Amino acid sequence: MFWNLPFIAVVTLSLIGLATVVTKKNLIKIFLGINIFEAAVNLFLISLGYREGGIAPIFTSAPSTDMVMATPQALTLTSIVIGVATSALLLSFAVIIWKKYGTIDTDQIRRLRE
Amino acid sequence: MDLPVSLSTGTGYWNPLAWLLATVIAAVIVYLIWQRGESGYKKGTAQTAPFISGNPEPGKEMVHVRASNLYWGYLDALKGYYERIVPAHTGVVNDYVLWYLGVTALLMVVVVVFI
Amino acid sequence: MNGFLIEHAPALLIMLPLIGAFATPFIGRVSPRVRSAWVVLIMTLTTLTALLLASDVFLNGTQIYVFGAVTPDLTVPLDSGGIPIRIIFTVDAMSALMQVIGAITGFAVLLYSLSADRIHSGLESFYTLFLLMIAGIMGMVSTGDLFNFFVFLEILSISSAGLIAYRIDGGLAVEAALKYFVLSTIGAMVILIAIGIYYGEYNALNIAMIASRMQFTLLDKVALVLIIAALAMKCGSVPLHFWTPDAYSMAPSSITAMLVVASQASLYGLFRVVFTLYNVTLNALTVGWIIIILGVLSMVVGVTMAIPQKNVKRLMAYHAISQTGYMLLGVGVGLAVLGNQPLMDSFGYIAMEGGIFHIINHAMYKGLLFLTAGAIFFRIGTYNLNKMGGLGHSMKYTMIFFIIGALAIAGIPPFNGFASKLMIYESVFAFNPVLAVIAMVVSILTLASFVKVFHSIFMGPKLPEYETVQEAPVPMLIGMGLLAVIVILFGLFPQLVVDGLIAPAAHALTDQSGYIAAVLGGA
Amino acid sequence: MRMSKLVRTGADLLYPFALIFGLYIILHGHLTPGGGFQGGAVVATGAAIVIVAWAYEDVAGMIRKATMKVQESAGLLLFIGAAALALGLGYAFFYNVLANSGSLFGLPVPFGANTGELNTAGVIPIMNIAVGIEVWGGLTIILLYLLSGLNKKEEGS
Repeated sequence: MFWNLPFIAVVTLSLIGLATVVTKKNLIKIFLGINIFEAAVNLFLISLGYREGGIAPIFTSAPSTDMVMATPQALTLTSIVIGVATSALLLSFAVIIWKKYGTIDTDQIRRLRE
Repeated sequence: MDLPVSLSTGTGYWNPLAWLLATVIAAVIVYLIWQRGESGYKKGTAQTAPFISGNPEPGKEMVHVRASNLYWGYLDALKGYYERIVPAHTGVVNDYVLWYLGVTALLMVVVVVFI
Repeated sequence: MNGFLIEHAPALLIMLPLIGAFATPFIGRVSPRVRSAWVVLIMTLTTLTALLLASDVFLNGTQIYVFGAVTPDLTVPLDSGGIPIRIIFTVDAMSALMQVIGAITGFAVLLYSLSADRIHSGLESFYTLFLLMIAGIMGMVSTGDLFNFFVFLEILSISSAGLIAYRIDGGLAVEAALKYFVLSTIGAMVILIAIGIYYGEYNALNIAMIASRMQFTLLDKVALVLIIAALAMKCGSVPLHFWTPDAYSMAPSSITAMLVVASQASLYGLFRVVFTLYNVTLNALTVGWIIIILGVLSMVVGVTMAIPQKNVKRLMAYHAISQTGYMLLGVGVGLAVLGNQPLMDSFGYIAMEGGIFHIINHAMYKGLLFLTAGAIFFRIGTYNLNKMGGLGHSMKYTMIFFIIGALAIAGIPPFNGFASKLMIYESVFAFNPVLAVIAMVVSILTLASFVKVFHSIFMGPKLPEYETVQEAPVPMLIGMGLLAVIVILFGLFPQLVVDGLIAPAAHALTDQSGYIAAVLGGA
Repeated sequence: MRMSKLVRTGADLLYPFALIFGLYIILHGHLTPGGGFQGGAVVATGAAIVIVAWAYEDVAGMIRKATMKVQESAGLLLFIGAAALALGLGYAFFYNVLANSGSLFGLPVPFGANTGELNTAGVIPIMNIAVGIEVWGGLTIILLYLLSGLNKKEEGS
């Protein structure tokens, strides 16, 4: 049970994030929901990389035995970098929509439909 | 010709070049028949002017049938369908995400629970 | 030299567009003319590389490229415990086919875009993002590594979203890009969860490695559903299609033609996961029917939503959804009988070949149609069908290209759409006659819809407001002509294309053990 | 909108430290946790502090968009160039040609517990530096654009 705690946190965080995206009408809150979901995915990847008794694969001042493979960390880092780009692009969209439409309420941002 | 020109479709085959040849022959026959028609037809006279019960010919922009007037009957016949499907495209991004999550959940039930 | 090129072609395919993209801001400072020449040079080299690589793959079989190794074919390093830990590009016949589609469409679109998008500002960023999009597509279809697939998917999404919003258009284009990007970000994150599940289960990210260890446990089922739903959303299948009409209609027309290829790259990912990663381990009938149902829904809803549209690009976008349905239907039928060799031989392969043939045909004629719509917009400044009319008098070449594209999409002989649709009809009829009938009815409705578009744009007397409209500029016509010639040639010699390109792709897709052997060695 | 003098002076004082710390993380990316992205993000945070403390108009002359754009593209080109170097020498794309070569960053990695040797790891430090430059430019330019966009709105409404 205890070892599943990170995964329970992952599920909780993803549900919070997705629920925010679905229920909130404010664009910024939707972006925050997406960010929470991204954080959940990153937590999932990083918890996969945990090995009991392993040490971080840093060569300086550490014995060179039983190092964990750094792949999940690399994946998480890449995912964080992509997340930064995503957030920046989404926020710039929000800025332009605020300038052009005068609102960031998704119920108003529906000039394209049908 | 050595090229595999006909497309085999499992149960039959389809040869575009033969079809093209047949079309050209049909076009030639049509042209020959058309040529035998009345040729004493003078351009620029009253013979080519449209006859609308003696009314004057309307302006060019009045004659053209615009897009929204096409397929009125089809759209009217399928009114019940369109009244449901068109409003489903609400344009609200929350709804679109909800559709996506809903379909994922549905597929999850189908694949994980039933097989 | 030729051997060097072929050996390193998979790397060059993403290296060239990336170098081109990052150098464009510098080169754009010299002059717009030099920048255009630079972009054309990069795109030409990329296209040539893709064609060279494809010719090699179709002759000599799957090509492997290992990044960061001493030699590009060292898949499993000696000290890695038998796991291919490096990023590997696995270019089999299906990947090569998708690369050819991306390269040819990209080249035609670029030529077109040189004159169509000249009026905009900030063209350095435009071409940077365009080349990034090419790199994303090339990477997505060649990669043999699941995480790498996700990275290229995100590169593609980000650059596409930037390009959709490029013509801000009073905020409308940004709204479309916003919807596309919110959905695609969530979809990509869901794909990442699935990749994490595979990694946790099998300690590998390489597709061949995971495929060789695939158990189809409960977690694998969850991952399968997550990936199918996310990629079905990315390729715009009903009922996950909502972003498609918005994004397709508001992007610049050149980009819309590329977006078609981009969504087909997602379709490729879907097929790759289902056929190569799982293959016979999954319950082929159920998953096959899921894909068939998604396809049928896409066909029917797409075409019926297209008919009442007033915006010509929005209408074409709904047709793109409808045509995606044909591909899903064809390949879905192939999947449903996977593992049953007699049925596979009697109609399964034909159905898959039809579906895959439709991918390349669709990229060509739908790209052509979007480009004609863009040419019309370039001259008259509106997409509204109600405001158009009588343009056939002044834009004759555009009209001819439009007719070619419209007849091809409606499945009228002798154009290429007919050939692939015929294969789908006949094979699907053997599987389930009702599906074939639906497919034919959808085709008829497609024709009806395009008759409407053709009538309202080109027919009728010359309208007074368009008295001074001229033919589209020559570079745009060349771009459209390139695609039109391919549409006609593929229609006239379908069996050549099927034998040369499509059948190897379909067999490569179903041949899981061959894929694994190519990467891991042995069998 | 300018913040109070205290905040502005504090930001000015912090800026060089953030810069140095970021560059340290970038340069030691192959030895310690961190690397190009993290270091670049730290540097960009330094720029962000200054931008937030001062107004956009004050900073626009100091941190210029054009420079940052050039920096971003240059970093990316350096990265691809380092990867393509191996291609030119006949190895696979991204192969680490400089590792253990004795030249730039070319010393062998010492075995066992040690304090870390900066001059190792071949092209990896070069790529870290390239990514650092790119992220520095990229994140700063994102901040500048978002800020300039918001300013215009306030004038308009």
